[in-house]
Amino acid sequence: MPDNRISLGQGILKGLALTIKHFISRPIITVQYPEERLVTSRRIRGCDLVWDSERCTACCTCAKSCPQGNIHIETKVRPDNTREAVVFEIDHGRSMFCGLCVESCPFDAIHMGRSYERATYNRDSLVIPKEKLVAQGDRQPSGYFRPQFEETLPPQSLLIYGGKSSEVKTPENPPPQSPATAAPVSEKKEPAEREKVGVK
Amino acid sequence: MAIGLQHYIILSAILFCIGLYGALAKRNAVIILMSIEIMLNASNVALVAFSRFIVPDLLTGQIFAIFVMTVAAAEVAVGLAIIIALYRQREKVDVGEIDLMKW
Amino acid sequence: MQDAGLSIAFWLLAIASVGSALAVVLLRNVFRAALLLISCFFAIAGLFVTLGADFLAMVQILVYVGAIAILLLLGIMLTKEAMRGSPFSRWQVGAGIASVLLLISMIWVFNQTDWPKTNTEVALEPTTAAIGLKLLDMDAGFVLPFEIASILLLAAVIGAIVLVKEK
Amino acid sequence: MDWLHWIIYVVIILAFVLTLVMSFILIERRVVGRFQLRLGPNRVGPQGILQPVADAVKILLKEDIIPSKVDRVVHLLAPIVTFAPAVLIFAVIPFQQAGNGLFFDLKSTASMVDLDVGVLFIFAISSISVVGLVMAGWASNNKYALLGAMRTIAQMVSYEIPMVLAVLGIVLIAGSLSLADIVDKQNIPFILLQPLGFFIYFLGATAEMNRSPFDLLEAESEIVAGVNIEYSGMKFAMFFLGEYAYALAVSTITSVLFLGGAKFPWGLLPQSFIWLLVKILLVFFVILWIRSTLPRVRVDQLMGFAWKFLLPLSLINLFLVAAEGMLPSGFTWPIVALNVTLAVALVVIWANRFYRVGGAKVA
Repeated sequence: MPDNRISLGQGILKGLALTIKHFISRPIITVQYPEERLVTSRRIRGCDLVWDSERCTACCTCAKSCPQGNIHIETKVRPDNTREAVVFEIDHGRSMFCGLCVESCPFDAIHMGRSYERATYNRDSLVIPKEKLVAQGDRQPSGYFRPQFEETLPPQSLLIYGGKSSEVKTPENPPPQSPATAAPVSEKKEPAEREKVGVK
Repeated sequence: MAIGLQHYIILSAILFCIGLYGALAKRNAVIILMSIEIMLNASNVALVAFSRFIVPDLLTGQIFAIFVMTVAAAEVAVGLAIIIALYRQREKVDVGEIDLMKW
Repeated sequence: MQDAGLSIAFWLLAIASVGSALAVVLLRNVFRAALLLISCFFAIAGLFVTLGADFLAMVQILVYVGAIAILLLLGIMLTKEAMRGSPFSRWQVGAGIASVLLLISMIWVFNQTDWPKTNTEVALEPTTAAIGLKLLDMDAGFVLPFEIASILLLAAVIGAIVLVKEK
Repeated sequence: MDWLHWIIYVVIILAFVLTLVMSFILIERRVVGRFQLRLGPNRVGPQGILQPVADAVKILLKEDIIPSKVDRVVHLLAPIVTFAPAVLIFAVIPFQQAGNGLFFDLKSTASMVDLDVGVLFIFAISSISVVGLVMAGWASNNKYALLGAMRTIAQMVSYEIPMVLAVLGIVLIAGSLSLADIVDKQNIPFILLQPLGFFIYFLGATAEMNRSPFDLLEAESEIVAGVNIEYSGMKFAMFFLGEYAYALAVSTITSVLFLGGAKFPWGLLPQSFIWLLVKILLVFFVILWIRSTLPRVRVDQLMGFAWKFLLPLSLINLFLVAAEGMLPSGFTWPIVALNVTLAVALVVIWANRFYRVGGAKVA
């Protein structure tokens, strides 16, 4: 049996009122991409892996842990019996950004990046040699598995909260990576509290 | 030569005969309906022409034409309904094979 | 000038209507036949305009093109008959001869008849109001046919629904 | 001088239609974008005003594909048959009445021809566009196109009846089929005298021009794109422009018939074509508003809505108008109040009835 209280037209009027309210009073949430950018999550597994040559002992743990075999390392022994990576290449084109290399590094020498723009004109430029892997300019490490960086990164801006910001455009300079700030892996634990969604 | 009543009624006669030929010589029921429409239109032309050239102030012919259009609309509605009902039964609209009345 | 324009219009429309009517009858492609039927209706609407029947011309387009032709097209689409083309029946030749004979006799009769004096000098006036008044005039009008026509339409609607309704 | 009149109006109408159609495309995208909290196209030129030009250039440069086994002549004619009637309608639109205007005075009404059967002309001509769509659907040799064409036929034939009946109310009040007369008679906009008629006409017109929520003809999720599925390049552009030209035509007709055309309401300001333009844009905005609010009607609800909801209401409306015509003149405002009340009451009551008897379900 149909509901006796039903009154057609009311729902349509409500809908019309809602849409006109959106039309008049809601802010536009479109991001004008090349000019405006959103701040990514602090823990983003971005596409530019960052490598710290000073902390790296060329143990090749990252290369071994990579499921795709994207990391290519050639090492040489220094006179003081430590190792040095002569060749350290990461093929971003094949990476699936699982972050296993970052998690496996015993010396916190490799980090996920924060960039998400990986379009290039040819595939060769997706293979990044070690000179370009170090943190510089907008290549900065993300907070993924590295809580020590997470503190220093700007909070994420989200569309749904009207967090589009015109002031946060280019990422800040990478935080200093002194060995003192980097905690040993064994002591590291997940932050107890989930980070609040950044609201401007 | 000025266009007069003769022209219109002869045109009407030509159209009527074309429609008649179509109605008699075709087997597709839809085409036959179309031919009947042509015949009705031809009669309309004649009616309006008579109205214009013989009794211009009475408009009788035009009113007749309106009634013809009414009848044509009713005829098409019922005719198409019959055609579609037949098509549902026989999968064909060929008037040569519509022999329901033949025992 | 006016006469010349009317003559040109008449001949063009006459050729268009007769040509498309012939095409309706002769074409094998049912869909194109229906489209040419529409052009025939248009030409006849144009003929009504040359006869000073502006209301009737518009009603012609509205009823014939907008409703009847569209219904015929729908009929063609609903029955897959267009695939079979539009064949002639056994009586093709007989029908042709009968039609031509009828045409000849009609033209002969038209030429023989002494039509009443025609006066084409009457000014063209808008016919809408006149037709409306005439249709519903209680004394000398067409009220009864008008009402009968509405009953006819109602009967046609109900008849069509009953015929097509699936059990 | 007669020829000059025709040429001037052909130019005016073509310029009017084409510029407004182009800007309608942009307005629709921007406004609907705003409704959806987006920006819409804003890259080409300032505020994206050159976007339609860019679209046109793009679509003109596209490859013109004619699928195999199509009925070539019909296939190529279909876009023209669809587009042309939309422009033809503007031949009878009065852009400004005779008399004092805001900027200039006119000796006669500014329309190409002031037909005595203008309203009939509009409906007769706009019913032709169905033929074009059917031609496209049939000739494309595609089942989705055919389905779209069948839906179009059913939809347009059904919705034309309540639409014409609703406009008959206007014709009864104005006592004329000529659009210039109808505008002349509108001392108050007819939407106030005929709210129910406006409601029915507007819904019917929305269905006639295949706009959402009645855009079943091109329901992307069901029949891909309907009749224009096989069309590309310029032919598709004709369909696209035709759709917007119909939106423009419907907005214009609504403005002329119900909103007083080129007149300013109550004659507070001198009449001018600018008011007509403003009204056209207003009506188009309402169309977009409805489009961005309502989801698409289901195909089995569509016919029931026309025959069981709009048609009875339009008959009641016609009866009411005829009854009110018997009243002595001078009761304008009581009649307005009565009509608005009756319209709301009838719509609500009939909607309830409609829902009770099984809604829009067709057997």
